[in-house]
Amino acid sequence: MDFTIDSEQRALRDAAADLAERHAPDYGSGDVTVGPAEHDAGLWAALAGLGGLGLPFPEAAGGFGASPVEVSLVAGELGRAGIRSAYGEALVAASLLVDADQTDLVGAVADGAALVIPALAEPGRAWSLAASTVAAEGSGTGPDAWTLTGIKEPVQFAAAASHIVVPAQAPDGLAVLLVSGPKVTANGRVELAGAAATLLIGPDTAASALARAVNLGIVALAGEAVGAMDTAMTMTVDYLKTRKQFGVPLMTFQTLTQRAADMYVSLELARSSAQFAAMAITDDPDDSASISRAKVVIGQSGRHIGQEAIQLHGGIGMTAEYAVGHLMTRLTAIEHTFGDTRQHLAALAAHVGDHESVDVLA
Amino acid sequence: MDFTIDSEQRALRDAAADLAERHAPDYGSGDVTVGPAEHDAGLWAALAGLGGLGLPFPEAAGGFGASPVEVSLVAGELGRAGIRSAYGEALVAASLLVDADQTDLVGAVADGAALVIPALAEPGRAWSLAASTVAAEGSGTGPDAWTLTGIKEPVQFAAAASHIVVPAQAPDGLAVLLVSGPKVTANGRVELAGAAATLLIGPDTAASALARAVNLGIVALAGEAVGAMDTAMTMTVDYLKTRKQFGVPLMTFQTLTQRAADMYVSLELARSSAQFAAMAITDDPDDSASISRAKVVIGQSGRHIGQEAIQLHGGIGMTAEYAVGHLMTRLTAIEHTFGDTRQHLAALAAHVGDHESVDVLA
Amino acid sequence: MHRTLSEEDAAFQQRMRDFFTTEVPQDIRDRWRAGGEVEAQDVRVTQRILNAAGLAVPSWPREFGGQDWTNLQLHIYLQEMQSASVPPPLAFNVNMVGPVIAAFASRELKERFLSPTANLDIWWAQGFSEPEAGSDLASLRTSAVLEGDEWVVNGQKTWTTLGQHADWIFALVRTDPDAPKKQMGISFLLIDMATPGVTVRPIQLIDRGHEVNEIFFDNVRVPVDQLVGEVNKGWDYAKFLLGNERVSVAPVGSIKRKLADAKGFARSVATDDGTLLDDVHIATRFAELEAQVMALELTALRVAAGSKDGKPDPASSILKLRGSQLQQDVLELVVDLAGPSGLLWDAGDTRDGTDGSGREAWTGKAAPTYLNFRKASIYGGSNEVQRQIISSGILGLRG
Amino acid sequence: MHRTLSEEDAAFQQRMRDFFTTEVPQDIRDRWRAGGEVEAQDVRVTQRILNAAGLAVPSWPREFGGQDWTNLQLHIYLQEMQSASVPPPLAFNVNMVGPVIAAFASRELKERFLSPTANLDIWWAQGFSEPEAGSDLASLRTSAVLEGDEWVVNGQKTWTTLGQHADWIFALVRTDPDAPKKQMGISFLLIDMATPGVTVRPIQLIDRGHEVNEIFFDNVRVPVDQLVGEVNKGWDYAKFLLGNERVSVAPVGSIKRKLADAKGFARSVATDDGTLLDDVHIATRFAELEAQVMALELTALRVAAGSKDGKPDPASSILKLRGSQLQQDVLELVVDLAGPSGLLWDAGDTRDGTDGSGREAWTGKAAPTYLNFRKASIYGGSNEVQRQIISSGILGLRG
Repeated sequence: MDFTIDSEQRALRDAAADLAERHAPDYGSGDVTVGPAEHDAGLWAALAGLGGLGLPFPEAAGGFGASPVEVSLVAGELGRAGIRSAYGEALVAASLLVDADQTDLVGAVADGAALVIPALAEPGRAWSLAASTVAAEGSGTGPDAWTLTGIKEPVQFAAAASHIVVPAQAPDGLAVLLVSGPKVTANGRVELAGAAATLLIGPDTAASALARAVNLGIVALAGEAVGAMDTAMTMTVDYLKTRKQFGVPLMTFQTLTQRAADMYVSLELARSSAQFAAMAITDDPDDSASISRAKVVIGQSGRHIGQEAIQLHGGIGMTAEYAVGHLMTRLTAIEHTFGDTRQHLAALAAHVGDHESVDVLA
Repeated sequence: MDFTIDSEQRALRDAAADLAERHAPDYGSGDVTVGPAEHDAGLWAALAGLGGLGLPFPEAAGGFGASPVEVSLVAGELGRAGIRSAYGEALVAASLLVDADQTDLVGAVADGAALVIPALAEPGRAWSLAASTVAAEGSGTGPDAWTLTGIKEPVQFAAAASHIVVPAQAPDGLAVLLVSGPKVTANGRVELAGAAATLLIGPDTAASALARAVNLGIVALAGEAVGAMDTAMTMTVDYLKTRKQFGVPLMTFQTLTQRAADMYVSLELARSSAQFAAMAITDDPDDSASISRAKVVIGQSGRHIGQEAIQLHGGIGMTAEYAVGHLMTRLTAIEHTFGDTRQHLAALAAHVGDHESVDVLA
Repeated sequence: MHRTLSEEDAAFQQRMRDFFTTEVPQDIRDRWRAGGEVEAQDVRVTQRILNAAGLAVPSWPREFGGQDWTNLQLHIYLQEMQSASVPPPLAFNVNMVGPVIAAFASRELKERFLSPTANLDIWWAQGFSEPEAGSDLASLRTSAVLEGDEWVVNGQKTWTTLGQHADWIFALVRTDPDAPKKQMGISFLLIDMATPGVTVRPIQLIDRGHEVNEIFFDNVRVPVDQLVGEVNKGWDYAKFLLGNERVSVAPVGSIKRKLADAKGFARSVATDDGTLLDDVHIATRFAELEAQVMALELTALRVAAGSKDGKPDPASSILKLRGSQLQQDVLELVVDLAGPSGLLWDAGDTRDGTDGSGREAWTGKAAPTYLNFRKASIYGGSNEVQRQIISSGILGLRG
Repeated sequence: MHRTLSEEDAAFQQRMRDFFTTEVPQDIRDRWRAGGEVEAQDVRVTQRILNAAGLAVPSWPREFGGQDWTNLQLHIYLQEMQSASVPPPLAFNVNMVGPVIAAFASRELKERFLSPTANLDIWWAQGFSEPEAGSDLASLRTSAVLEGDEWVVNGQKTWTTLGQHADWIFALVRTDPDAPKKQMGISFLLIDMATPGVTVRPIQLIDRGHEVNEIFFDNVRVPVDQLVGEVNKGWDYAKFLLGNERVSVAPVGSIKRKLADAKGFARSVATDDGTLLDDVHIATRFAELEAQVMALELTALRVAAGSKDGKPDPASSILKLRGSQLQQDVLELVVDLAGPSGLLWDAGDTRDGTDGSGREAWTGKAAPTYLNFRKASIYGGSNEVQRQIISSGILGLRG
């Protein structure tokens, strides 16, 4: 076990930090989108230019031959700068494209020419990778001759996407399909009424491919979340040092400083877990248990730090002109993306009897 | 809804407070039993003299015609003084005796001549009122001609009991039986190998009678718990006021006073819930949902206040010569008597879909 | 000690329930229940309906429209109102400036203001907080200098809730900058928002909504007779007002309404084997929240019964503290129920209705509402301030 | 950044695992695993076995028996030791007085004490806390006055863990009552417990156990050469010692061992439809605790890797704080698992064995162990003190 990063990784991280600083939203200006973000083509091109979009995939598959560790480093810098993007989603989709040997499209994704987004959510349904109300029907004449029926919603960034990747119920079970130029009605609603689709991954391996893809997405989100928590922590500490009440700096109030210490503990536990998650799937992309544990820790830490950062700031923390509220908004979204704390705990709980204890040094 | 007590109730409470003060353990002396208490015959006789043991039962049934509200008041004073006794257990047993029309024995219980204890726990089994590994067999010649086989353990106060009341599996389902002079081996182990028993309540009504009896027991424990929390709170506040560290009283440290405030909130919520629980079963002895909610609130408050009382005291709170640790010990025991927080939550969770919301003014 | 309502109180409860569910238009109540930004017109219409029936200002003195209700009846009234999703009478009018005017103002001001305040003919805003003051309210800087028969006001207020709808504002202003303590030298002034020199700047919050504002005063001239009570005694009136505010802010009925709605939400979300309400973890959270809300409601009833002659009981801090926590906990649960459906915010319009496959409107409101209500533990005296009131005012812990 | 152990570290891990599970007698490890009061003889026997193999004092300087291990190897060593339920080398010897002597004492004292300290031929007690001092350690009052070539010690120490077994005690004593700051004028003295005037009084705790003591000093005469380092510099040595103590107190391996044992406990309790380990709430608590313990262990590894030249990293306060919380959470779970079976305490003897219907010993130990470990957030610097170290030492929040 080794938490240190090498010089190449350090260079990548520094480059990502530069990029993030250039593209960071200027919350103080007051005219930044509040809540879920729109796709930012300029940022995306820069991320492609950095090599960020194809990082963890083999060169032969159209990627850059790095690993999830590098993904985590890049995502961390995005999170630290308060950049909200489709990074995690795009990596989920790309992972499925890699598994389906869609080398050309992976290449297009990696250089930013294509934006492929996974369409996972369905209206009126809880998060699930095991079932879908979207139906896939094949004509029997080949992988390109499939049609899809049903609705995926909400699919963030769908309006900007060149393609979507769609888990759907095929006659033999859950499959993953590709749709080019998805029809987006209203806000994030993808209507698939008879949409032409390409079969990417059949029922034999769809479930495991989806799980692997989501593992990678969670590593990206976990990295981003730690970056966001880091900034929320720093801003809170600075505020306690500089803001005066009753004639003295807020840091005079022990109840606030003790709570800041608890936030810091949460942050450091989250940081370790996010880094470990990246290492774990670099070693074994199917290690969903480690990913679920990390998601739980990130979810709980993000909630704790987000809520306390606002509380310790008071009213200013809730305004759109101040970054802390946006960071909490994003942390809340991350907690509910790719399965929330409860769902990952439930997945883990179903298997607690299978091992005596968790061995991180395995 | 009315939380005030009348003059008769006030007199009873004051008498109970006097009694409790006389029989309170002197923790400072250092030679008080640590952990679960032994039966104290002197205290018990005094409780009988007060009328405390038959309070909630009709006079026709051998009781004193008061209500669970009076039980809660008496128990509260016992708890406040740090007295640990079989009060809650004895009321559970007596409630079953009343349901079985055992008027003479109820009378003997009420005047302290008999000590009847419910034998509920079984080794290697979680808390349950729905099943038992103890088997009951009737000879068919009448209610007095039953035998029991199996083990109940641990049964606190069994060694001092004249009788025990035993839920057991009869051929037609769960029944409740009475055993005179139980055979107690080791610490709290009751061996029933062929013990002669009287059938008290048959399978038709055993489950509901047990639930009612435990509801009453929980009201007693909840009252006692609030008394114990009250003392722990008072002692903690006094300690913060008088104990000096770094040259100033502990109450100079805001992190401690803010936590004391949270303890107080827990205490007041627990107090309301304990009083309401008593009112609820005075109205409807089968209102197990209200009882479960109160048990949850008491359990969570007791844990919170017990843990914080020790933490805010520091090391002294953990010594046998100081009352706070004993109070937490008792609160921990109460949380695990007659079903713990998890089990009452599970019982409630199974029915959350049955009502829109909880109406306390019903 | 007994649980059931007296016959009289049961009848009272029924009367309130009937009134709120039949006399206040359904569409207003539906909009209020769904949440989101306040429609000023809904609040106005409702308050006038209530006022006409004598139900807008029950806590006021009888001669100004109040009712001689018991504390229990007041609880029932609020509970039934919130349960029926009736927009409550505007707090700034009914719980804040009204009682202050009734208690401390001249007969002339009472006659001028109380009736239109009760009927929401005047929409009041609260001008207390300032950018540099925060929880340390008394360090306010907005000044009022007497020139002839006018106070000339300069300065800035902030966090002024619904100030964009306000006709008038009641403000704490510093009238004696040389007072020996900062709490002295403050006065309580009534200011027409239409006076030249008053500017309102909206503050956008992280839920995309606009409910608070900054208010700027630039040489605003206020007639001298619009000062309430005595000059330099404003802090006393503010404390009186804040006490009232605290008593009124255990929104038990609203929490229960939201929790009940959340059950419906949970039932509407399908899982691989049922609905979210069948999920053990979710069902247990409902059970736990119901137990905790029960304890809060009981405590509200018990504390209300114990409070004397309208003076704010420090125990009411328990209600504010715990009420805000539970309000936040319920909204946190709703975000969890929305799950991936909550990741986009403005979804109400995508509900299909024909095949039932559209996203329901509550999912798109879940996250912004959750974020918005982080305010509950900050405003009206933050939870840290409430703990301070408890530890020093009740427990006698003075550091 | 990579997860797997290097070949060398994997071999090291295997070597430790083999040693601990084969060289330390099973009956000693079984007793340690079951918990309850410490058997002094088990600790002595074990430490001598470890010392003979060079495994008792790996953090000490090489010349006194230490090992040149990496921080990762040190973590593996502790992890495997705790995982095998091996009684650890006595902390007072190995983590406290030993390193102080090695760093600050004269060559003579080193030669006299280090070897018997490593081998537990001397059992040390810690004489720091005093009744009136509490967390404010530096306000200690026990005095030492030089008379000829002896220090005459008077005063009282308390919370002296396992003091009843101790041969010697290292104590902080006030040697200059007139020093301008309370941290000055303190010295670090080594005292033979057999010296006339030393009295030990046991303190019973609420778990019925006896693990702490009061120690009284009544004109105890201590040879002048038993003062470590320089006179009046004791506070520096104490800070050094406390830093070491903090680093060593994230008992990740013990927590994991207990959590694994708890799974077995859960499996042994029948419910109406399975065992407690099948209960969704219980299984979820296990899953959550495993995730949280994982985060702690990873942080221990990461922080250890970042610390330099043995100086206590303030980040180690994270480990102490979170470690004590998780330790307590796991024991709380065990009490819940025991349920009604835990309501009597001394149940081990009632296990039947023939029909399997007896109560298992762990149930009777659950509550007292839980109560005993409330100490974990109090001693070795309370959690409040750890938060203070974090907020001021790491975050720079100085009030």
